[in-house]
Amino acid sequence: MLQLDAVDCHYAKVHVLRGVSLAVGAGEIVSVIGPNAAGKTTTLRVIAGLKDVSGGAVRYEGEDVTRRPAFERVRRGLILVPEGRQIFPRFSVLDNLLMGAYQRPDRHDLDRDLATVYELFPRLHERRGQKGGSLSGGEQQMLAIARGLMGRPRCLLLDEPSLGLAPIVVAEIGRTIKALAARGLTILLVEQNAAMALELADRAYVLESGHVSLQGQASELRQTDVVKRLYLGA
Amino acid sequence: MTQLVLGQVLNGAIIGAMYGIIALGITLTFGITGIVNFALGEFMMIGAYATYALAERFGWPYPVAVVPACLIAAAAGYLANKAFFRFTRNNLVNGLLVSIGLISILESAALLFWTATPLEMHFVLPGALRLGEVGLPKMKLVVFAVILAVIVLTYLGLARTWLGRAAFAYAQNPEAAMLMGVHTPRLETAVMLYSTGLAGLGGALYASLYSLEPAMGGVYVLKGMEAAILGGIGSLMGSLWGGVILGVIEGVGSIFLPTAFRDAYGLAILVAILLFRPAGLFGTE
Amino acid sequence: MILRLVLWSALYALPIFVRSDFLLTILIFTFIYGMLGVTLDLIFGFTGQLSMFHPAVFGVSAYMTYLLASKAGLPFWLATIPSALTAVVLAMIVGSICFKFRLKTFYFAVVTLAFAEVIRLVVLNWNSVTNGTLGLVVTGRPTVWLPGMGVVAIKGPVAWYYLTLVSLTLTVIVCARCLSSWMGRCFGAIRLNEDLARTLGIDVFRYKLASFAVGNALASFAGGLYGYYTAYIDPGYLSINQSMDVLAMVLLGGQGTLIGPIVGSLVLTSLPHVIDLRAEARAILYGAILIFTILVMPRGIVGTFNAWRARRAA
Amino acid sequence: MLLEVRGLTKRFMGLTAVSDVSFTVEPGEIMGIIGPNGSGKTTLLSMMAGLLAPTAGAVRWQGEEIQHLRPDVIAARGIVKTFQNPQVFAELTVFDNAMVATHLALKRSRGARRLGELVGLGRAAERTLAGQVAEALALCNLGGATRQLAGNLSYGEEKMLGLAMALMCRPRLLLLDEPASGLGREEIDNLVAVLTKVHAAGATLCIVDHKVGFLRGIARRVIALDHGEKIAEGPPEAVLENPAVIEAYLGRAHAPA
Repeated sequence: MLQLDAVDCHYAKVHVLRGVSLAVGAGEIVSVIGPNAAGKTTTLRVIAGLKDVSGGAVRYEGEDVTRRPAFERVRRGLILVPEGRQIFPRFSVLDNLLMGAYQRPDRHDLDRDLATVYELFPRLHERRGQKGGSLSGGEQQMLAIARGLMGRPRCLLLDEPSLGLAPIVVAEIGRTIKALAARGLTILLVEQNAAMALELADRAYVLESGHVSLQGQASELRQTDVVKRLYLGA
Repeated sequence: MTQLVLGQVLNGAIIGAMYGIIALGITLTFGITGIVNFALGEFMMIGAYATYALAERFGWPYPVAVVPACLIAAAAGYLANKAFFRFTRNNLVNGLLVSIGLISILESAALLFWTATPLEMHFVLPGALRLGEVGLPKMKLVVFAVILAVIVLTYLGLARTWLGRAAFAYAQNPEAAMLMGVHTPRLETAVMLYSTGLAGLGGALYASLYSLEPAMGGVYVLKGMEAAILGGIGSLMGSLWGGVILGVIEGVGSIFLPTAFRDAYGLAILVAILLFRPAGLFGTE
Repeated sequence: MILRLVLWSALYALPIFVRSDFLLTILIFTFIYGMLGVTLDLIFGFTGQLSMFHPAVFGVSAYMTYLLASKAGLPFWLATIPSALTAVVLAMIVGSICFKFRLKTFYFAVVTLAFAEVIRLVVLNWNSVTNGTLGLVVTGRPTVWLPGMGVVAIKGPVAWYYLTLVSLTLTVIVCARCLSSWMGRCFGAIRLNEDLARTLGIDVFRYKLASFAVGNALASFAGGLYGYYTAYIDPGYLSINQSMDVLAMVLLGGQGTLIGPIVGSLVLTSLPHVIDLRAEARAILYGAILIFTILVMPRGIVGTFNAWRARRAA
Repeated sequence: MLLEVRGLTKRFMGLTAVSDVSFTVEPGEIMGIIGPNGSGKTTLLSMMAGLLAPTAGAVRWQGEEIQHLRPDVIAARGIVKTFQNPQVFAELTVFDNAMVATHLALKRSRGARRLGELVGLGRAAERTLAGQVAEALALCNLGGATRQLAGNLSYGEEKMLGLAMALMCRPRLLLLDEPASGLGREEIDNLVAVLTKVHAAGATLCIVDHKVGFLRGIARRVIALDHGEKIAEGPPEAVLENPAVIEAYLGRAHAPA
């Protein structure tokens, strides 16, 4: 469904991604874990079209989208939920959600989508009139995910959804991601919280200083010594 | 005395509405795209001279001349954006300096082309309405009504439509807006076209009331900037109210206090308001 | 360092080789505007506060220095002291208000501009003292005592050249002294991240005020000199255009450098004289150069040069 | 008692972020603060550092009320806060960043020496400070990056630089806002080592963080907040087993069996 072929990427002169290749099949949850500054967020930005590559290709649903602008990728259902809960702080929760459906041709009839999202996140329903900026960190993260869902994604990219959240919220987000996958959504999850990422994912990649150092079934990766030592803290 | 004050209030409100239309352009470009276009006064000048040329030289009826005048101003704005302004996003100082450069160029070009001699159009709509003891020229009322309508329509257009929602989203977080599928470069161009077109309209209306000089834009952009800050950057109705308040204070102030300090009264109020409401009267922080 | 010494020495030696009044005149204007540029850069380029207050201090000092000299009979040099003190007091008042209320960027620029406009209106309308729009014709000259020559009046391009060059040198030295000390480090910290500076124990208010006061006090001296050099003072000294011109010089030359504003001043003051064009065409050229610099060389001439040198060294 | 917080309350336009919170910090201890997102932890820390003015209540530092003082004055007294999202001077080198942070060392030196340094004559003092800066940077694992621009550091390095800068202020009480969030395994180990050293050198620490394991390892006492109110206080084990804390913060998955 989504495929990266030997992607290279630079920020100014710094070589951030060195020949990263990865693939996400339809209906899979795939995780990317790795230390800070390994290029995890950059990988997602490249896929979403926010960052240009300096080499390699991004393929989505069998088509080369490397040079397509970000908004066009969104229209094809390739939707990124960015790091750090980038919601619209001055919009109400409802307006944030509606904005998520901006690119859809059928955006004038969203009652059903809203109902689905509210069912998934009852807290957002309670707070639908509140300004996005006044929500707590956990609620903002849920709003960011919910807003992504309003765009009817076929492939959802999640960047560090557990960052800076209380344990109880992290657990809730984990449950949500599972529920979404159960409905057949394809998910690419980037996480520093390796325990959570490996528990949720079918397959996983370990990214270190800009290249893939390990990959495989999540259950197998959990057993390898390197991962245990470096990421799971056992 | 009452009549004098009332007359100044009404006159001030009309002048203030002109400030307001420039303020609206400033608020839109800065609030949504993060670009400071301090040269809006020059687009107003372009609109004014275009109206004059079409109406006086080619003999078009005034209402017919207004539309192409706005379009000409907007076209100039499109070029300025493509060539300069889009590189000054979120860089206040660069925007300011590019504006200064552009002011210098456009004003001098106007001087070369039209000379410094003030030009005056024939009366578009003579006559005045009497409101008790106060006489109000009909044309001023028309100008006020048009500006009011434009600002209210802009407000409704942005508050009630998907395009408006996209614009506000872009203003809050451009990258997140892009992730929602907003065609951001097109939105930016649209805002620039609209704001310079508005300035052109302001100029076209101005031409029907006052005489034209190449340097006319400078004053209006300053007042527009004051009005935008007074009302609160980003607030559309705030720009109208900011303009009207500024105009009325200047008008009424110069009855009771020396006229020479006319420009200072608005500034004093502006400073006072900024100190106590840093985001302006209608702004939110 | 060596390059800078060579440049300054060359400036001091120049009149020995060049006898062209035309060139000296351009350089005298360059030096006076250079003083304004350097002091504005202290406030804007180094401390990050976009001040529009410079022309007010420049103009007020021009008037005050002359009026004190002509009406109260003070010698030029004594007259500059109360002018500088007035500049400091004005800067303290305006600065305190702005910094107390934490006005930044856009808002700081507009409020300082507003104060400058109010002062301009006062100067414009205080006819009995300032003679309104007509302005004042400045008579008299500054005098200096030179070893072996006694007291001499400054007249003729060479004398003015040295007077303004020495003034500029002193201005640059004072600014450089400030910047190489802890004060300069704190200015930079405030420019780059005010909140962080505050939590590190830096008194942001006091340092901003210090930068604003020092910058304005030094700028006031440029005003006094300018009035005497051109022998004419009018309210145009306080106009917004003046503010924009100085800002343009700082940016063209390179903000955040001490030499940059002088280079910017040289380019923008010499340009109208070097190229023979009618006024309107000149203004168009001026605008075009400004836009070109901002978009193509955002770090200014000196900033770009420094970056190029650093790259070559690396 | 080093610091006492009494009845501290903060309201933002009708929203109560912190409500009547009281606790004390004893000299030389390491205290942790936990709580769900939006429970008012950062607000509480900001009020202690003078970055926000409380709506009601008092902060007493060694018996003296300080809640009305400016942040730079509070920092000068010895209370220094780090930021959740690392704040650095991006255009300065790592070394210069830490050098700026030695400002307080200068401020505390009185008299003629201080004047000398203000106008740039105290080269000797500058050298001493430079030595201390190098030491602090080495401690924070930034010894190899001193000449780099701070803007080019990775997130974890930026956080450590923030800590190094706070250390250069010679804090008596160090307030840390989520020092471990966003850090990887090894980086956290390093953080713990640095904090242990700083504590051994005499500083009192007050840490807000979500990484329960990290806090359990370092803090001797923890308070828990929910909706701006203090819901539990005591040794980490006790607080983490408190039903109210499990309900509001940890979730059942984390509850000890």
